Amino acid sequence: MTNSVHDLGGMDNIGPVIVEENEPVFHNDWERRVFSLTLATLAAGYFRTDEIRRTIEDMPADEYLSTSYYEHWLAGLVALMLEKNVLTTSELASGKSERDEGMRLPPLPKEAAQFAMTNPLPANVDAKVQPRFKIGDRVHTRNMHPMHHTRIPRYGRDKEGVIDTLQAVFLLPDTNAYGGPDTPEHVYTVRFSYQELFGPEASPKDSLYIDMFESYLEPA
Amino acid sequence: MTNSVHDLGGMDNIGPVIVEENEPVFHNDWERRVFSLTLATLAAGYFRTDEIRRTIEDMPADEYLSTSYYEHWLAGLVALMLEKNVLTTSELASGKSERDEGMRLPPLPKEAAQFAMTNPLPANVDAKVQPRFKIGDRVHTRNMHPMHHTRIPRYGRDKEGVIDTLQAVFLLPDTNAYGGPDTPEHVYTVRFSYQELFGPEASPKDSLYIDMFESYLEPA
Amino acid sequence: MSEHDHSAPLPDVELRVRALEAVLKEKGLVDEATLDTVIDHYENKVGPHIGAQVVARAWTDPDFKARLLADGSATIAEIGHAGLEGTHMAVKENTAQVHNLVVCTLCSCYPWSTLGLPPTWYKSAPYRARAVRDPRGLLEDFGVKLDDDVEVRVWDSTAEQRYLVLPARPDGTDGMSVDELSELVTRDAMIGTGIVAPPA
Amino acid sequence: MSEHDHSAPLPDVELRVRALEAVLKEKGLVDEATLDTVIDHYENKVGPHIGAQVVARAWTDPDFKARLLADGSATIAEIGHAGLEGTHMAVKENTAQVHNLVVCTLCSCYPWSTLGLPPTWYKSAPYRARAVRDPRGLLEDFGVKLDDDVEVRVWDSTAEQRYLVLPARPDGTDGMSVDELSELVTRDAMIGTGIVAPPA
Repeated sequence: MTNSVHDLGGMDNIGPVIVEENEPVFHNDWERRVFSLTLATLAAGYFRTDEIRRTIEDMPADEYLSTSYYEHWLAGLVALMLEKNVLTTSELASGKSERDEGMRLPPLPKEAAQFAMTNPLPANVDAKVQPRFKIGDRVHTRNMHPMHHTRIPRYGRDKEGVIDTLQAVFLLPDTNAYGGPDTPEHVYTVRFSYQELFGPEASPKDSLYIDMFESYLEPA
Repeated sequence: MTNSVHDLGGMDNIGPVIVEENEPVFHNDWERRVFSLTLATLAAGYFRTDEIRRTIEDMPADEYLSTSYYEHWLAGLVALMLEKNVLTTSELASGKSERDEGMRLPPLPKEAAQFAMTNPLPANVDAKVQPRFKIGDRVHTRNMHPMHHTRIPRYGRDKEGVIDTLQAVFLLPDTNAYGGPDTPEHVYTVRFSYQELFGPEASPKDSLYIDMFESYLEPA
Repeated sequence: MSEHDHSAPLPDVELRVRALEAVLKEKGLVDEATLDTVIDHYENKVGPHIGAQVVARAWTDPDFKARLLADGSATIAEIGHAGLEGTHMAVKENTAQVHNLVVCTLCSCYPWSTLGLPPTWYKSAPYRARAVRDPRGLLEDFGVKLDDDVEVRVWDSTAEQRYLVLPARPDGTDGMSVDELSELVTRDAMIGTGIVAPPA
Repeated sequence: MSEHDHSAPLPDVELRVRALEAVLKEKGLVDEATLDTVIDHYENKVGPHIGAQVVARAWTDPDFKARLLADGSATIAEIGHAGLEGTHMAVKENTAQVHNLVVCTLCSCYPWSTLGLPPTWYKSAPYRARAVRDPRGLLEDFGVKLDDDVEVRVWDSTAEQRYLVLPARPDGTDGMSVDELSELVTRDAMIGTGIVAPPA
């Protein structure tokens, strides 16, 4: 959801950044399993990346802040498997399959996983959409607080910036996070001055660049 | 601190509002003790209300969200007692007084407590400060994110509103929360349209009124 | 929220409170009689019945009501209800056109001297977040369904002033006394999360 | 963060993962060989050494560097490093005048195919909050002290594009080979929380 606690940019008092020396890729076997199960079901077609972002954000705020990254993935994956009727809470509790209905897709072959992990598979769509903005255009980000998933961070709303780059056409997360309808939109990198975002006491030299879908923007 | 998680206005996914039927004033004896110890030390002069607001806000975000109201008070009171050198962590751990130095004020007499609880003791100050704004003035709230305590909520920054009421002159929390210096300022009630605060999809009829210290405002 | 079973080990929070209190007392910094007075006042003396008296009087005395809306602090103090977290008071009137709702998003400011200490839900993160984000949805959850043409005014109490909602007087109450009327007035109606129902 | 002692009761999270995996497998929805392939790839194949090769090559091949900055995706793919979370790439060059820092405030987007999976701190709430709020303070905590006249550019990766920082080539590296140079390049330098130190 839009203004959930996952939207952390600019918050204070979240704690110190703790760096672990010689950190392993996974700390426990359950992290390996959560990671690989998520990738395998994602790549098999059970859900889209934006959908698991949504279910992770829908965790209760205190739980979100007090759990680790792969616990977020686990919560998000379980929520999606239930939502998609792949399995039931009863099956999750027992660890045993109890019925055969529900969403079924062929398991992802390891060759397909290997291919996806090592080859460019562009996420942009080949839609004939004219970009509304060009490099150098001044834009105003919408003061939007929709009651659904979105990817415009709260600190970057209702502010003025400049189009730095045209990226490509991608599917708008606001609808993609619900499995569709597909809404192809241009994505721009938008440059903001720190003073615009954080006020006159912020650095006069520094800038923040945020990836923005076109419908997050209007002409300044 | 300014953008800590205590600044909850407008957030999503914080959980359901749970109403307890026939709720007692206190649920446990420790709540009674935290409440009365806080009031007794506050009224005795150990700290100002804005100071305990600050120390409560400085709780780690996940702890703040997962603990109850009087646990917040306890954390805030303990932090202040340590900060003011009234007692030490060692004394808190042992429950025994270990030394005599540190801040000492006479204990608040019960008559003084009774008086404060039942008589108008205005919190405003009699400073000769001319108000900068008058009723009906359009104001713009500052896009301020100071690295200290403040009382302008995040959702109400960098927005336009109208002066609804002149309240009186009070001490600015931004300095009061550190025990001073005293900064007397006019406080206004400022009216904002919901659409100004939450965008065009918000109700066109509804308004939000926020108490604002003068230095949070500039002419629109 | 339930009382702790005293045969089980004390939870950390109780131990910390006991230690804090013991040290403050041993140092002679707090007085037991004062603590008892404070607890007794908020547990037994103040509460929503005070606000209800203010509301009932405003319903029956147009002059009092006019003064109450014009200067809440002085008018409430004049009938003897002032004190901590209630010295600076503003009263907002609900009408057929306007519904007021009070919140403190940054902590939990509340008019102690007219309503007593706030209920847990008022102090909770969910209320503080949602009262400004979606007041109409919140009100529906509280059983208050507003017509679309009613204007909602949310008061975010961030400074020293405290807010009391003056609810609309229900139908079917003609001729009732101040005391009878005050029995109808609920705490939630004075926060804005309820309305005063007609007598049953 | 430490390995769980297997003689103690399994924590809830491990039990839930086991149950989830068991049900998905019993239903025939996931394949063990695929899971192993995925784990092996991210645990053993990809990592910062790939990004370090890209950086070292850019330091030694001006034409490659120009193409890399102009079209990160195509240029990195051309030398065989593409895949999930790394197909759309933008490379930002650190210079004496500009320091780039990458974050994903809304989740933890990261260029997997060039840097491997991100470290815990990159995914943590504190990093995501502070990288945009106070990048210079954060960089100091990472040991990177920037002159006031250096411009900081923070890249908040909220969409499909992933960012790689091209660190400045340190002094004292003239004549070093691509492989030698790549040994100097740290993961943090390619996120922007570090700089590449001269050879010891």
